[in-house]
Amino acid sequence: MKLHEYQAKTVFADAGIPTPDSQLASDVDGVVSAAEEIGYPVAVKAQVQVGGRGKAGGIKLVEDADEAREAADSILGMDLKGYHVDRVLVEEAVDFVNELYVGITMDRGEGKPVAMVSTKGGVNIEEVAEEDPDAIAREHIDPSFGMHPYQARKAVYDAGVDQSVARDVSSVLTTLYQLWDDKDGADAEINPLMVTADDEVIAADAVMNIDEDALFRQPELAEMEEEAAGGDELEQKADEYGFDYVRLDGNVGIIGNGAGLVMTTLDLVDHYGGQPANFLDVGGGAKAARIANALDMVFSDDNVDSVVFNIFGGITRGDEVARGINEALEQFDEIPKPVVVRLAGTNWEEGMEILNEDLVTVEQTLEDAVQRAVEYAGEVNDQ
Amino acid sequence: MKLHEYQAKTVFADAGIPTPDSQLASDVDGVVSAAEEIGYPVAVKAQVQVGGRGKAGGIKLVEDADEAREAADSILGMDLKGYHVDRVLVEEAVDFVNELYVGITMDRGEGKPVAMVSTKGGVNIEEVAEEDPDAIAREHIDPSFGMHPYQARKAVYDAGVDQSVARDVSSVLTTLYQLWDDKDGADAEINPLMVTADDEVIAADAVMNIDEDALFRQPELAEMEEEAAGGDELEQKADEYGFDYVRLDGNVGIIGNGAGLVMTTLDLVDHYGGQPANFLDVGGGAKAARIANALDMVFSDDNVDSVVFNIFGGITRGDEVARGINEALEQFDEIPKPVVVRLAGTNWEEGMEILNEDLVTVEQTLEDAVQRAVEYAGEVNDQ
Amino acid sequence: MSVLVDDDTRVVVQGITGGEGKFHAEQMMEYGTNVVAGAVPDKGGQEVSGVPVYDTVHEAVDEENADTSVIFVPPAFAGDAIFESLDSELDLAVAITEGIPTQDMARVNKRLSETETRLIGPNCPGLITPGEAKLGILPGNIFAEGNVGLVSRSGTLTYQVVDSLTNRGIGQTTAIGIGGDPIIGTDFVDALELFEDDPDTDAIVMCGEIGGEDEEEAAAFIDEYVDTPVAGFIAGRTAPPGKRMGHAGAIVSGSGTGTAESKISALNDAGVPVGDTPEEVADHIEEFLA
Amino acid sequence: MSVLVDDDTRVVVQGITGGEGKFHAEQMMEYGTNVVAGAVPDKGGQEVSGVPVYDTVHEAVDEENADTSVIFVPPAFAGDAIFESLDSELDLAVAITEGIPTQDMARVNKRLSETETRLIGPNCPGLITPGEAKLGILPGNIFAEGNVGLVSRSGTLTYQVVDSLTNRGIGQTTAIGIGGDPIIGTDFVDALELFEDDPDTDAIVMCGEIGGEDEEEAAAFIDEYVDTPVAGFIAGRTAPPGKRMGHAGAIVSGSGTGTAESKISALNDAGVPVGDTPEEVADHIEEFLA
Repeated sequence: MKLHEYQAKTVFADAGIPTPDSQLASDVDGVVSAAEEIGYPVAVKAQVQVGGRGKAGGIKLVEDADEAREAADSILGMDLKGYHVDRVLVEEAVDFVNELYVGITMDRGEGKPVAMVSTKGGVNIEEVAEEDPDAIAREHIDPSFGMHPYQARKAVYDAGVDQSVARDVSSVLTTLYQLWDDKDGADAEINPLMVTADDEVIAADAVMNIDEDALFRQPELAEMEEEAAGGDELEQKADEYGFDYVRLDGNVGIIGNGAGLVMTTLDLVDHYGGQPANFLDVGGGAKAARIANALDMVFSDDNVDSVVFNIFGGITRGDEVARGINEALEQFDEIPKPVVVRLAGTNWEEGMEILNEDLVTVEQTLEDAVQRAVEYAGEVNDQ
Repeated sequence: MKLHEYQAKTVFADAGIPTPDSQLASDVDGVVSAAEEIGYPVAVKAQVQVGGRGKAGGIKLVEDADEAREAADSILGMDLKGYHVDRVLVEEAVDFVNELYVGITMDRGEGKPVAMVSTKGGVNIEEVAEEDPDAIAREHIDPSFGMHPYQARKAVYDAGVDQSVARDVSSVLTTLYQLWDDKDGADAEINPLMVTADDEVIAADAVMNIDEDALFRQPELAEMEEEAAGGDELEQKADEYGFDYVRLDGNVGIIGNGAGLVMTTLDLVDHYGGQPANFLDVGGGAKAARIANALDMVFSDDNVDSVVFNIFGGITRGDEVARGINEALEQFDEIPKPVVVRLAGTNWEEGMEILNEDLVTVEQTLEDAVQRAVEYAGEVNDQ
Repeated sequence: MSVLVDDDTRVVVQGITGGEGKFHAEQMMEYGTNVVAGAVPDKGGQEVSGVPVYDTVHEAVDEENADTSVIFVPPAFAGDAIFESLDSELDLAVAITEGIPTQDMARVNKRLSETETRLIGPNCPGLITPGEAKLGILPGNIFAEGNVGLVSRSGTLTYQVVDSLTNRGIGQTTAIGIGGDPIIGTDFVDALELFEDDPDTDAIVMCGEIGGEDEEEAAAFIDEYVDTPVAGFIAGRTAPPGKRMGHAGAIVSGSGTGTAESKISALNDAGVPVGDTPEEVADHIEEFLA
Repeated sequence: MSVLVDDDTRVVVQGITGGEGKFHAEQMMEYGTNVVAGAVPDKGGQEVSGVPVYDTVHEAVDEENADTSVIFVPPAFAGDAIFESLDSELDLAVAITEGIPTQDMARVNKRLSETETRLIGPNCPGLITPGEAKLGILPGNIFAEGNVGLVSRSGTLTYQVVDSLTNRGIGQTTAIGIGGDPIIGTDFVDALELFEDDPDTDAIVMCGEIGGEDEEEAAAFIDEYVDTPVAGFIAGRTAPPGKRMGHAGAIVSGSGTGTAESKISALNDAGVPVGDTPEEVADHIEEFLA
């Protein structure tokens, strides 16, 4: 779960990290009155979770009420990379002499958290990581101890931060780790952490992603309003159904259980000359209703010309899958798109018996099923 | 720093450990009105920090206002093992079917905390530890991870606690560890943790000792009113001066620097046939004023007939010590008790030069100094 | 022969009183696994399908000499359950649970470095030595006794590959699903080492997927230490960069590492042929054993 | 020869810009110790008595090849300073600071089990190899080069015993004050092992005090592993039970362990004579060396 900038800033500020004065606004008058209260100049920042907001026109610096009105007018309601902007953060503009980067994330390879500091803040840190990896100081944290103060200092000095602000930056980093730890963060970042002419540091942006698996013990965060899923409406639908779903460009719809097997099915579609329309993993132990939802999802995609249903049962039972397929298809007078089914593993024989072969094509092997679906999709395209 | 029962109970209750309803009272009317509010029967408990309060008459169970008045009358103002009782805790009397013990302390040998649970609560746990050590389940905690929930369960089941209350006792133990950890506890104990007929657990007593060295980061606890040091008035005075001081039965006053050396000086007094009157460690790096305070302390002890001053300078400087001795003694028309001084280590020659040998006897070795002091003490007694 | 599990393995099932735990305990026993105990806080004294339940894993070890734990505990409590199994000095703990908070696993990972117990998973199907015992949720009927070791990050993909092998009459010594989470116990390198040291494993299948660098590390390890022939499979060749596909691990950063290409070429460089399809993997193994 | 410290030791002083740190850094240098750096957060770039100061211990190690740290950091920050020294892969860290919270030391103790660095202290006077180098606050002038190893829980008591030795012309290989806190790094057993392995140490003095069971453990160790003759001293024979005397360690529980009697008899049983006075300890050593 990714917090909005305004939410993350509140969390950071509550923990004692200096943040600029700011207010959330959802209409033009609100923007202007917030700006008046804060005092010009202010930044008007679209609250959508896409990278490169600034370049895309989602952040504007304004000097007076006219400019504020104009900025609010242009940003509120805009479509930013597929996301509708319905709120902006009106924020005190900070005069800075330096921009730093500080962040905490999980280093998967090491299996432990890592704190990162760089004097190359204010830019895309992934690019810095790629082009000049030494510009980012990294300090791994033993999660049983947490971050020791000396580790924060070490990262800060290793990064080449000025002595005049080292103590404050260390303190921000320590707090950030504490937050990351307390709130089950996946990533916590401040980019840029601005340094003013008076050697004050201030978090001009705030990123906080929470481990979805840990939301059960983060009730305050779980209650925070999540962004209405933007972009693709099928991905929004998948979100509602709780599927792992990715929409792709092809015309062969794919449903399966288990990420590895579904990816493999995609790969086989490609291997046999077809083009996958999506990735859809129903997960483990799916019951009939869930299977029906999955079919509904894939049918809703206009690009899909055929569907391959590949289930290898472990905890998922073939009979449940078959029932779900029947249910989903029996409601149609005419099956919208040809469906190829391959069942293996737990209760596959029962499933095969249950399946209504008037509605679907049954194949015994994965290879045959994929080839058949690719064929069907080709036939549709040939029509 | 040892919290009072009423303070510890507040700390425990705030953390969610069930405690009986209670009120602090400092006069008879207060006791009665508290008892009325809580509802009879109640226990009236002297708030002084000595063991065996009950046996000594410091705890009384009362059934009505008359008894409450009577109990308050007898307990308030009483002298309990040298401590003046000026407050009592009036507490709901709990009907129990079992008494457990739970505690957290630092296992010095292992260098790690240990959680302890026993079904033999309500009695002196040190005696249980000695007579039936297996009756106490112990679980060592890795302080970097803290106590895992499974460890609390393991200790509770190892101790033989009933399954019906295991979850609640585990939860109390986990909370107690958390408190111990958060508050820099030295020991945290509940004895007894009562179990009611309804399988509820409730902390009928509460012990919480805080690591004095960590009080700087426990401002809330540091602010809690400490017991006016009871018992010996010289020990109270030492407390004010900040000396490590223990009063003993003999007549040779002893002042030195460093616990090991002071203990050795005591041992030598004994070895040479004398009797130590006290242990007084001025600590490392003592300046002249502190040295003078130490002499004042020992002179205030009527039992003292002679004083041996044994300083081996490391960070403590002989010249400072000599100046302190001179200052302290020069204010007397007549030196109240003979003082033998032995200086060694850092700046001992300077110290020797500074010392006013009209006021003190100087010896070169520890053995000679102790023998001389023992001699002086004997002479006084022979008079 | 086999690795990690055989018919001497004495299993305690943590969470045996739950729906999943009970069902799979029964399935395991039906397969022949020696399930000697269950462990569930405050449920000690009960029996589940004839298996005695204890309040703690320590009791299960003391009373029933359990040496291996299979964990079906809900994600909120699974981290603690793993710690308990590590503290009980078991030989092996297998965590089936999906959705354990990553920070819990980071702490488990630290403790793993301090203990002798091996962890498989979490979020994994478990492991099986065909004809002897299975630990976890794998469908036993698709496996067959034989001489191929299999290690995989993905559950159902494992089944698919095993199916291809078994259908050709190629059986397995042991098949291990290591799980697809960001932080896991036993990894490819650990499993490869076990198979390399097992005299009865004559060939190895390694099924990876996009994301992370575990397959690249495995390739380097194979290059240096593994003489047993290895055939590989990498799922996710057609996955677009930057998209997360199911497993937390299966995300392609787009920065050149973690892609299917990088993994396949690392494996090829280590002399490991990578099949385009599960059947091709079986072809390679058939050749190795010919 | 000597143990732990000699004139090759390259010392970084943590907290060198403080009053104590500066004074003792100078005293150490005057004695001949090779103090190569100081480390104080946010004071990097300064110089103290000619010694360059760095912001972190790591920098001091990188720039000056420091291999040993002496810590004069106030108690609130000393735990962190010790962690920093352990993380810098030094050979030795000597913590002089008194009053470090016990829970901080419990965490340090855990980390010690994970690192190669040896810790002496905290709340200790340090150690000295006469004629070569001293680390800490011991008054150098009372020591003399020789062949007696000394280990003590108490600072000033150490001086007293050393004084008795030196006055008789008996010098020391190395004298180590291990400190009297409840949780310390190097203990009696560790120090005895070092002296036993040092070919130039011909006799050992061990100064203990009441409280804890370290002396009893040391006695058991001597009995089993130490051939070098050891003479002991135990302070606190006249301390009444249940009273705390200064050191956190020096408390007699009254339950039979930790008393002077128990310690003396354990040592005697291990063949260690225990002096009634510091001079008697010197007598024993004189006999050993005769």
